[in-house]
Amino acid sequence: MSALLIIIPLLAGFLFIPFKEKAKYILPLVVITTLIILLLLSPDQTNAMGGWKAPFGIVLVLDSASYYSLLVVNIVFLLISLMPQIVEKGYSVVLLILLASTNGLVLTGDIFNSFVFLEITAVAAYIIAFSRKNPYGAFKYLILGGISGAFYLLGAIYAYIGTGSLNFADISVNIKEGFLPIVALLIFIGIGVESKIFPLAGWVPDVYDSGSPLTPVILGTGVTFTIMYLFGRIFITVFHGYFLDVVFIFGLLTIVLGELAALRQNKLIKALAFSSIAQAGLVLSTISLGGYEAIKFGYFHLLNDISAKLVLFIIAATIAHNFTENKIAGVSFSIASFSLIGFPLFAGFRSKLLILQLAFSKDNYLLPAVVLFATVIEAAYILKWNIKLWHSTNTGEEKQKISWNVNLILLIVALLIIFIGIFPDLYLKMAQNIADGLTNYRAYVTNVLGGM
Amino acid sequence: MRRFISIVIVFGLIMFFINTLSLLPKYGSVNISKVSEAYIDKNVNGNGGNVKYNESESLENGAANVVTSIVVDYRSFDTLGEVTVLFTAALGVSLVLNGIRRKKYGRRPNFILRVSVGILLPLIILFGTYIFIHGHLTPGGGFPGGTIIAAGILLLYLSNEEFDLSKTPKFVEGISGSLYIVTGLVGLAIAGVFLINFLPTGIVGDLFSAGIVPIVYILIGFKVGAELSGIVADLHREG
Amino acid sequence: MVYYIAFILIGVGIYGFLTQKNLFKHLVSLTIVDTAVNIFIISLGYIEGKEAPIYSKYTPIANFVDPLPQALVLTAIVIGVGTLALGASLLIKVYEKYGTLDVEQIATKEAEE
Amino acid sequence: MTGVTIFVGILIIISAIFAVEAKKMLDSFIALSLMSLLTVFLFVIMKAPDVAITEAAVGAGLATAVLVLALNKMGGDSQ
Repeated sequence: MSALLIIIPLLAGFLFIPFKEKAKYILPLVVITTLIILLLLSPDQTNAMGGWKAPFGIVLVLDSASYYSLLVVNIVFLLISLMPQIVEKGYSVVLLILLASTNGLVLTGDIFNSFVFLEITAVAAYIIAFSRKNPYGAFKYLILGGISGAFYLLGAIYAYIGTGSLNFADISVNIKEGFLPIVALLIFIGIGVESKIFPLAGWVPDVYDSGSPLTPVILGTGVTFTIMYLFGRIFITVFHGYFLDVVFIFGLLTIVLGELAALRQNKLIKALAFSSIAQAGLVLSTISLGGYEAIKFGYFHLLNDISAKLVLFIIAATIAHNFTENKIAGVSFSIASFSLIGFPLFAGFRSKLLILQLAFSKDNYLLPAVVLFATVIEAAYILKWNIKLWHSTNTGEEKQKISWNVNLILLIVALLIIFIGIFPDLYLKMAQNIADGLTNYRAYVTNVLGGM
Repeated sequence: MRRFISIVIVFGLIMFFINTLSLLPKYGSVNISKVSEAYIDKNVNGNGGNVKYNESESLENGAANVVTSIVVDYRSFDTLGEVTVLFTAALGVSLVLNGIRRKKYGRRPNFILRVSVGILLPLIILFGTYIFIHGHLTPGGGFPGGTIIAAGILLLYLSNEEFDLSKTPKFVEGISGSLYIVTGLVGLAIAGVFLINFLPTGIVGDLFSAGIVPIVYILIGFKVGAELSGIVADLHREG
Repeated sequence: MVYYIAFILIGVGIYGFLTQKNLFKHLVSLTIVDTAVNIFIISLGYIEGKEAPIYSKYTPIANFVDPLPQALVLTAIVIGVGTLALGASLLIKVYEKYGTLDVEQIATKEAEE
Repeated sequence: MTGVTIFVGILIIISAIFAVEAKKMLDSFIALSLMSLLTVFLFVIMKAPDVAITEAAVGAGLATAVLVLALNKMGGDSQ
């Protein structure tokens, strides 16, 4: 039944294509429907598409990891669909397709199928990147995404040659010796563009600065989370943590370079885009520390990051002129930005503290050093922007008003950030479930392939 | 300098791939994987094997073209995704090019072109239709068939400056895409499995065989044709 | 053999992407890389002396090359053309906005803004 | 058959290099189309008729048409 999570948005998208302007009314309904279906489903089930069993056909795997990831992604989509103001005209259909493809990417248990969903996600992302007349950024993204997609496909085909099938579980059990490094490297390049890792993240600031709030919000939260889940699924469940040492180095480089670049920006949204790159690096390098705890804390930090980014990007793209007229939005912005730095009492503090403790307990001093360095730089530019925006007297010519529903949602997310800062259990529980699902290799394989 | 660095990078890349050759089977002597073996013998559910043209009956999948049986049945879900990629791309083209007005050509289309399109177009459409109806028997299928039809539409655009499809492609692709999903959902309703092949599969090699495979391929043909025609139409506006 | 052709083609595509300044050439390079990957995948299914995977009068019983790579490539080709069309339409908009497709000229125009 | 394969392969690589390096865009597209057509030939040699027919229709036909239409919209090869 988990196929319905993909089918329903897809069907709605197909049906509403001749009247794409009207699709904005259906979007919230569809997202609520998928959420209800998701809540009715129980984790730990596999569905074989077309009735062809595991290594032969495509299976959709719903375990605790994919279940909670779906929950996160669908809630993000729900929040966005409840703010129709930020969705450009005609883009609701794209969001429906994107919802279907992110759900598919989370659910799929087949490497070629994940390539297909990755391409749908990418094509939808290119269109969203274009949103408000930003063709150059979108084109750059398209070329990089296309080439990395080719590498992903190459990785998939090497896995096929090395295993004789395309199924994740089958690959994790049966891959022949010598193939693993090649497949891992190719797949890493393949999702490097979307996961915003260092040499391949050059598109991010250009794309996020499209002028439309939709672009950074959806790409920086929902899509980022999905890609990070896919990373975990492939590198932890399928490759059993192989190759993570290399990812760790690239993650550290990403943090340092991202933060340094963010400091130099004189446009808020670009600074946030670089910060988003750096946070992705932090999540990846934390996950790459290896072990159950590291994965848990990595996803915990990712959850904190996307909550903060949801607020920050919307505000930065709509009313980044001054806060004195939009006090509620301003307060939400400040809360989210403090969480980003890792100020005590805010959610980001919890996750950074846990990551530091974990790194010290593993005698790893490189990550703490980089994290502390990054935090100092982050604090510098975040505080600079906060002061600038609260004290700006320049009212500007374009006075954009923020409507009440956007304000309400921003405030709710901001309050959630404070709540998590005090009682982190809600997010930690989710992250724990995701880590459980990802690290439980044996259960995954038996789930998919049946008793082995 | 840039050129030199690029050559070094490219050389490194090629060397990397050549290094992987020691792992790959020698060209021309690949072993058929266990998955493909099952696909060829139509033996995934364990009641096939030794398929014979024009004889074997009621197999789990009745398409004579094994590639088609994979694309439209065994890995049909991929194909749904693939159609969606094209759908999204067509939608993207229309969103991106939105607002460009259609300009007329400076000169009238060539006489020879106009006359020959009148003769060729029915043949092209017929050929495209043939290709996707016989997709489960001969090479071809929904994708090339749809593309050929789109090529015919392109010719129409080139030969007739008044011609405009306006919203027709959107309706066709919306309806055929939905029908594809509905076909899957019927399977879900009947057997509890999405996209299951719920029709009798017949004798391998018959036109009426392979269950839902030809139906789905025809839908794909219409959808792909409509999507590509939509892309061509959007790109052609203004001229 | 065909492996080498595919690898060199990937190289040519990446080279074009790295050196060329015209954005159209980037799209061309992307297409070349896609084609190269397709050739590579098909060559991994080829078996000498075997036939195309279709049951017919000429091959009534199975004596086939590996059909799965072919099915995958079918998907990949269509995805490739979708991306290409979207890229081409984005390029039209780039040209409309900047009046050029040269990477460096666009960069200077971006900086002026 | 190997001789033919190598010959076609070399032609493919040459047309790819030409497509990348050509000064005029239209030449580049034609070289790209030629590369696709030669690839079709290679697919036929490798017993993949389904892929060949798709590549011929999509890669060599429609992709080129899309590129040329886009080029036309920018006023031909003037840049």
